[in-house]
Amino acid sequence: MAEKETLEPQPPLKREAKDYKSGNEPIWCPGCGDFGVLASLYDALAVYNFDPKDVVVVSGIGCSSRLPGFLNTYGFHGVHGRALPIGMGVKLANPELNVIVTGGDGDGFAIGGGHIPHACRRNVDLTYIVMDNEIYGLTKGQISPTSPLGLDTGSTPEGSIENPLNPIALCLIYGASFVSRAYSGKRQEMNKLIVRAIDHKGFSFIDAYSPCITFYDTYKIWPQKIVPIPEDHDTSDLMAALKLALDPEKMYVGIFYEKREPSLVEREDSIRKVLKEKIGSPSIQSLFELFQ
Amino acid sequence: MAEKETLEPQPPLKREAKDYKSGNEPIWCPGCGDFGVLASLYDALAVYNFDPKDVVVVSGIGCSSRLPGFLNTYGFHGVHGRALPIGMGVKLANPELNVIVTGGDGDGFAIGGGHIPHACRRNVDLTYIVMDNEIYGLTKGQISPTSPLGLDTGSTPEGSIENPLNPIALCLIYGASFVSRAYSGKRQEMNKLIVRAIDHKGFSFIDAYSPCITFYDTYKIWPQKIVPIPEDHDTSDLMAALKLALDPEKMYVGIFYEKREPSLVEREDSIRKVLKEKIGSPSIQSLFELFQ
Amino acid sequence: MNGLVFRIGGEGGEGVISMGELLTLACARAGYDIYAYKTYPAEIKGGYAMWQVRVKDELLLSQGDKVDVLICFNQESYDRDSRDIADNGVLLYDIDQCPNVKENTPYQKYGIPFSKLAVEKIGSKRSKNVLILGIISGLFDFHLEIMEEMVRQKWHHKGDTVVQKNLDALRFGFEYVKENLTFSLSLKIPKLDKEPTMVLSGNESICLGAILAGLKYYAGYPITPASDIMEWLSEKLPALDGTVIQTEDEISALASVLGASYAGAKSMTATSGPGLSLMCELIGLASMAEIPAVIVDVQRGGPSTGMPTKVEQSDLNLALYGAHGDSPRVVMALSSVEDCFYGIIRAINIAERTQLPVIVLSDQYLAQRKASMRIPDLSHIEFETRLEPDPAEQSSDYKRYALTESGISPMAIPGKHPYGYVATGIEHEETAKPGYSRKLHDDMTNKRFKKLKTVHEDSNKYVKFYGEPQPEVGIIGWGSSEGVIREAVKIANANGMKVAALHPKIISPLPYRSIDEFLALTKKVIVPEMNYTGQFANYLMAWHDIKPIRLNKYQGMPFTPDDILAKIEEVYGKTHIKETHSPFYSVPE
Amino acid sequence: MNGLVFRIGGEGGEGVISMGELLTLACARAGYDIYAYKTYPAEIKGGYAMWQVRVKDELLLSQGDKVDVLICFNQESYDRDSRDIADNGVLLYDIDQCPNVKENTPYQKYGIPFSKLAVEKIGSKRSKNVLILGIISGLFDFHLEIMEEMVRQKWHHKGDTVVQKNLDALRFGFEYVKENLTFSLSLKIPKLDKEPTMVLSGNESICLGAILAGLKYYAGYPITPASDIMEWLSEKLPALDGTVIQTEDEISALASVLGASYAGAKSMTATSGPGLSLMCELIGLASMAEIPAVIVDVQRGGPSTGMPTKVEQSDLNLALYGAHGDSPRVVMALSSVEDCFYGIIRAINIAERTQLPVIVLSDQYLAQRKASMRIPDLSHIEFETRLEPDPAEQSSDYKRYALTESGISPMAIPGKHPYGYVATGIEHEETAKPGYSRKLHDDMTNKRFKKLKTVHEDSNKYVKFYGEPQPEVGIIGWGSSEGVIREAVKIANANGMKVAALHPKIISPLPYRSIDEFLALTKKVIVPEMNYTGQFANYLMAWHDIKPIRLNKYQGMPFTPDDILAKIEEVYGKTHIKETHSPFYSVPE
Ligand SMILES: Cc1ncc(C[n+]2csc(CCOP(=O)(O)OP(=O)(O)O)c2C)c(N)n1
Ligand SMILES: Cc1ncc(C[n+]2csc(CCOP(=O)(O)OP(=O)(O)O)c2C)c(N)n1
Ligand code: SF4
Ligand code: SF4
Ligand SMILES: [Mg+2]
Ligand SMILES: [Mg+2]
Repeated sequence: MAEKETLEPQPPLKREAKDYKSGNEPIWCPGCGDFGVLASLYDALAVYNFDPKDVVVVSGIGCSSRLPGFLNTYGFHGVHGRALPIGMGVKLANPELNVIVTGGDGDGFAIGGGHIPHACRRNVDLTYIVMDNEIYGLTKGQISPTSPLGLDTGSTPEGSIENPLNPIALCLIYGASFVSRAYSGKRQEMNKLIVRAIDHKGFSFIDAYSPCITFYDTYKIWPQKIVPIPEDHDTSDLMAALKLALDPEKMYVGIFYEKREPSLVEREDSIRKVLKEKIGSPSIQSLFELFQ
Repeated sequence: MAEKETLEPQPPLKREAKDYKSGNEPIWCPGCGDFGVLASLYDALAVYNFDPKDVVVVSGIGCSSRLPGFLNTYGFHGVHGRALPIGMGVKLANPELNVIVTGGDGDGFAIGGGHIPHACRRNVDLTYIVMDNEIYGLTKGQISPTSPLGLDTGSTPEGSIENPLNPIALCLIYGASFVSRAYSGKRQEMNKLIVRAIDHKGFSFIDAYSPCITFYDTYKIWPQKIVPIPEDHDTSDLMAALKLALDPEKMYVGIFYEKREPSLVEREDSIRKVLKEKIGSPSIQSLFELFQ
Repeated sequence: MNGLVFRIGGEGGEGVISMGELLTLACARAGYDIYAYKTYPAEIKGGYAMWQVRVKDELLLSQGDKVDVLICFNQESYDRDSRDIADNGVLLYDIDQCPNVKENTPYQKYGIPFSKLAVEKIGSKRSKNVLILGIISGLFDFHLEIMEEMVRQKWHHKGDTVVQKNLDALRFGFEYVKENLTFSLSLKIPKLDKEPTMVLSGNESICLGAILAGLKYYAGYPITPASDIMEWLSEKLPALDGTVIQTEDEISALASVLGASYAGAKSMTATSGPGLSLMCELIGLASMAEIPAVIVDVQRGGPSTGMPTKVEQSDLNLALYGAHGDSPRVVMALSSVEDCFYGIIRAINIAERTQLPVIVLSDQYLAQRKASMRIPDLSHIEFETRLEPDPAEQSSDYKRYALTESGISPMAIPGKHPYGYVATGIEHEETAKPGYSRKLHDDMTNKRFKKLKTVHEDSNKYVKFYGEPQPEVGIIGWGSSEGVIREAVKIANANGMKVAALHPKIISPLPYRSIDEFLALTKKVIVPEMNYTGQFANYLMAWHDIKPIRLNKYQGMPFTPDDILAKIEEVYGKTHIKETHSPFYSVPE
Repeated sequence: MNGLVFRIGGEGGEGVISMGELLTLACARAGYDIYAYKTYPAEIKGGYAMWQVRVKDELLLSQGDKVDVLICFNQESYDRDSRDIADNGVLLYDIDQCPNVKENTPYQKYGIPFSKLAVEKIGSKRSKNVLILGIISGLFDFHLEIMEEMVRQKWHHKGDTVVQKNLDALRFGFEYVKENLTFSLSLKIPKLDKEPTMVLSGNESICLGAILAGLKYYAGYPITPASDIMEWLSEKLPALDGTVIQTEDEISALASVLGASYAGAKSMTATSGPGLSLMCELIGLASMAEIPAVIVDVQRGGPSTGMPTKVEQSDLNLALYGAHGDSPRVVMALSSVEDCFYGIIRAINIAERTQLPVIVLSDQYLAQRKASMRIPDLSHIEFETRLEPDPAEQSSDYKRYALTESGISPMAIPGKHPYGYVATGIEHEETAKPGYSRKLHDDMTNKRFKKLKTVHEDSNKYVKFYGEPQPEVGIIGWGSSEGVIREAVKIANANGMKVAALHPKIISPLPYRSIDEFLALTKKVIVPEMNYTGQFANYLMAWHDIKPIRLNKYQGMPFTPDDILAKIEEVYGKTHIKETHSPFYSVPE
């Protein structure tokens, strides 16, 4: 990654959080959890002192997906549900770039839910931050795949009849190499986690709890359930991580799981190497000869 | 379900396996594992003695997805990856029908991978049988999401660089209420499992190992790894089921997990009840009055 | 009374919309025809929101051009809207929120401290809207008892105290006018004695019609401006033994609709452009497997995410051609709130009859505006169901895709008929067995398209003609601009211009006969549409000997009668028809 | 030599195709022009497979009409193919596999126990194909050394024993003819002394051209008949520091292509109809966010899953109109194996230049047939790259969507230019900030379409004219029928009929000027296309004063020169142009 020499986060050299702000004011409702995520992200970028030109923030569609517009880095505000494959393309085309993919729970787990398994198992080198408010914000309050059973919304006037998905457990099972959760109400912790996630080589996932104050105000429910992952949790133990993720009462925040495996970029590189050893870097002449 | 009075499978009354055959001969390669799945399915239908008119077999596109054509029941051979939502529509429109959804690993876990989580968490009342050969058969041998790392295929001449998905673990985490695996090489067992799966109220999943003899012949590899789930396994224990599913060496067959929860049809019914209590069965006149 | 246009502008979330709705319903209850629409920000909270309602004692065809009464909640509203006030109109504005108001204006104006009054006199900022309703009642001598009744109904579920507070606010506003304003506007709104009408939006009208036509399965994915169809249906359809489900995406929605329809239920989904784009593959499946399905597309500004809360008519191409292969479908365009009701019934009928996908185009403007509509006379509505195998001739060689005279083959229903068959998107024989022989594909393609023939009859039936029987200038429009065009034609006729308009409701297959007849009357034909490339004009050019005079508006706003009139006058004054061969890489003229 | 058509028919998996490929390459190496194609079953294993190759000492334009030499492996092949044998042709058939062969035939025939000979004389059934190649060499005095060289190359990696076995089979077949057959066919295949050519398929030609044009990122999802583009590239592109990835579906493929292109890489995907249907939403995104992207659609029989291994030209509508909203794109149609090479380079150039999605239509017939092609002269090929911000004027107010004269705005590349901006599918200001004002949408829509202007120039450049300069009958074709049409025109001209053909390579924007010029020559214009609705004819009707004489073939098979000639003769004989206003619900004439 450009401008990031070691795996250890560097102390801020020059840039501060404000140096990553764009001229556009966030258009979120006052009190929206997404403000916290954005602020934490500013801070994290400052920790690495990334040159804004080397960062690409990709998103889908939703309130949360408007986030790239509030940064002065590069951004790609695509269509609903396709942020991960877009991010993969960006990274593969230029592995020097630092790619962060963001979006909402609807964007990620409903319409985009078919892409997460593959981003995880390919270990695509990017950080995926889902701003999870357990509701569709932008379309004014319908159930999302993380909405709790029974939730009364615009599309479920008598309460949702679908069991919610568990994003942490999902990514663990998909083979993600870094799986974590944070709460936008705790900015310090979230910031630290984003820093760690960016540091991770390969695919890192953050389930970022981020309340929608307008359509499903969880500010009062969640803090009671949110607890840090116990210090003695072994982040290399998949079963232990699953156990924490599946806890019926508590909403754990912190790093559930982490492993070092070759990333997609590394594996693509090794394919290139193998192939070059086999056929060299074929000249156009030699390609023509294949057909003679 | 029509013609199925009790939850216990009934002894065959009248119909036999051959009574579910259509006039079309399967077009699979000789030795294809899908023959075994089809035969097991014939048998299972005969166990319940379903009237063919009350059974709908839905599929996507792929070698395996040609299966409905070989039955004399109703069938829906849709497009690639959409068999589950089609099946859901069939069931919700007429809950009396027995709906079986089939297809391949590519159909189910690649292009259709976004639909499985939701079929599971909604507990849609149908049986989903994935004929898993860890390869794309119909398109002549490219990697599928279950292909092992390193597999050399048409699209990965230097070996696949993607970690495979684990269908059993996936469905467990998605909240499926019946999760199982069978091997087409063991028809008796597969047949029994299909019978159990059909009996299950809600969503039942069968990862049906079914070798592609032409593009990825696993007849020699798999049988060495396939072992039945230990008798003492507690099928109500999710963590235990996950452990079996994630075993790096063995490929367990049998029922991993089973639970009784309200199915989608049951929950839709309860919504109807609640709503009727609230507003009655609105007459068209009363609907007009809403706007006056 | 010659009609009044009210507009309320302010910050989204301030109650602009709900106040507009109350005012609209009150006028309808007083016996008036109403025509209302709103715009609201794509931004999540805040941003400019607006409600406009036109009120008249005869049938209204458009939102009108000028505003008679503008109510500004804030400066932004004033800045945007005040230029639209009629010379003899009135401006009411919150004097504390609008610091910059022009001094000399042709219209009357009153600065009133709406918010302050609400807080000080009623004790709640929230009662501002009802207070303003009171002011309006006072200004126009509007029947306070109607307003009171509505307030009671609206806040009934919140308990007596809330109801009383709002009644107080209403009355305070009413009295305030009498005491403080010297109002010279002579317009009064007396109560009319007309049969009761409904006031509803285009989306609501679709819901109502669909339920009436026997809709039993609805699946959808939220998207502006179609979401409220799902929301409305989810409160009603289950009580009628139907199913409403929010799926994980639009692909799943349409897939499940096809499954449900295959299983015998009348089924539908609704979406907007991005969702329709995603549905293309399944539209082709419906076409090939011959499964009835209704897909409502509430168009918004495109392309891509575009302008989600703005109107545009730019999904016509996609509706006509979206799917690979030659895949027959029917395309309809809804033209008014009333047409939403009858149109969706027609769509469900045609889908059932032809076993084809029917794409029904609405748009943001039509979906969200409100209009009054007579209570439908149910005895005049026909409901069709699909052709099923004749139970009398239970033979063993049932052929799902039998080659029949009309192309329509009896469709067996699982659980009902003793014929298993496999619905399939692969080319197939009559029995549904896959097959690829040359003759087979030829025969089956012909069969699938033949089914459109019966729809062509409907197409020529559901086309409206307005204006001079022997026009010198013609207009062919489509979709939600019907009323606006009709009003423009009326004014033009009144001004002595020989103008007529044709408005087809079924866009594909086109009413070829009716259009040719119309073109025989005049070759000077204006084609107004809210898009850039002139999708409808291009389509007409392919099938008719026409050089359309294009009128394209692509600004996220609907046409006004003035827009159309200006073009009519321009064309009418001309002797030569403008050359309109406009390769679409250039700006349409 | 006047040209020979060979056809080999048998069961899929028996080696029909690989034998055909060897024969084809051998003829090309001997200096002949070749034109080969195959059909194979959609069924997984078994079913009828066929290879046909035409061989000639001058440029070939089509697969020909009649078969000179038919080789039948089994009865099914005989039943299907024998009717196509030319009167003075030859039939070679496996006497043990074809029990029912007609007695009296105008052509010569030889029953040879292919399989038995292979087993008994060579000791392996598998060597049957090479044995037959030997027979052919013997029959036509074809240079055995070329065959031998090919056999060595092909089985080289399997070791000497295998090579030797095949050489034995070859020689055995060669000798067998000399000893056993009294062969009266006078056709000989001498070796020509021409510059070496390549023999490749349409799909291979696309791969080669794309690599040359600088392709760096390819993502795709397997689908017949496009999969081998991905397979071929995955063996080469990584060695050239590019990336090939098989994604989880077509949506993901195009999404990642847009990501890669945004990040600066020339990027492409290839698919067939069902995949293109799924990509519509993202095509709109590319259009709105102005991201270069090349999408190859190898068309097959539709709609829906249709006929995956058969040819059809029925995705034109989708390519032109697939996406909601007014979303500009470029549509090209490849017309020959050689054109696949130059066409894909052109597509990548245009995508880069205009920052638009470019949809390139090929089809199953073109993708999978093989043809010879001269080695390209690289010095004559131009390669374009996108406009980037001028590094000299590093100002802080970079505007990604600047309103420029041409509509094209400099595109900053992440990591390269110091300008962060957000590519977006929402309507936006010049700075890329979301915006919805009336004027903005107006301006930006105009901008996006203006970019097509430069392509219109290309469009008029890349259009071919064949035949009589003053034709009485014209033909306008598109896509892979170019050669067939050209051959038909040639024959017609030779027979004294004044016929000419126009063949545009860029379909949207159309070469309006060239077409109008052509229409000025004659109004009797045949539009042959392999689809039902006449998608190209309809499209021409919208933009030109033309009443196309439709020639639609929708049987999963390509046109033959005879098909076209028959229509030419029909039209040529007529004085009045047939009325072709054919509403598309009826069968096209
Ligand atoms: C294809 C498509 N379907 C639907 C929509 C409408 N839509 C926009 S955002 C959204 C969901 C928003 O929910 P989420 O992703 O959780 O984001 P949030 O607003 O809650 O942050 C939907 C359904 C769309 N833009 N595109
Ligand atoms: C939208 C779309 N994309 C691609 C294809 C091509 N296709 C047909 S089957 C298939 C995958 C087959 O693999 P799998 O589902 O595992 O089934 P199998 O043949 O192995 O039984 C693909 C990619 C298609 N039919 N539709
Ligand atoms: S609607 Fe909810 S998610 Fe959207 S900005 Fe407001 S609070 Fe945030
Ligand atoms: S290709 Fe493979 S999966 Fe397909 S029929 Fe043959 S053996 Fe079975
Ligand atoms: Mg959300
Ligand atoms: Mg498979």
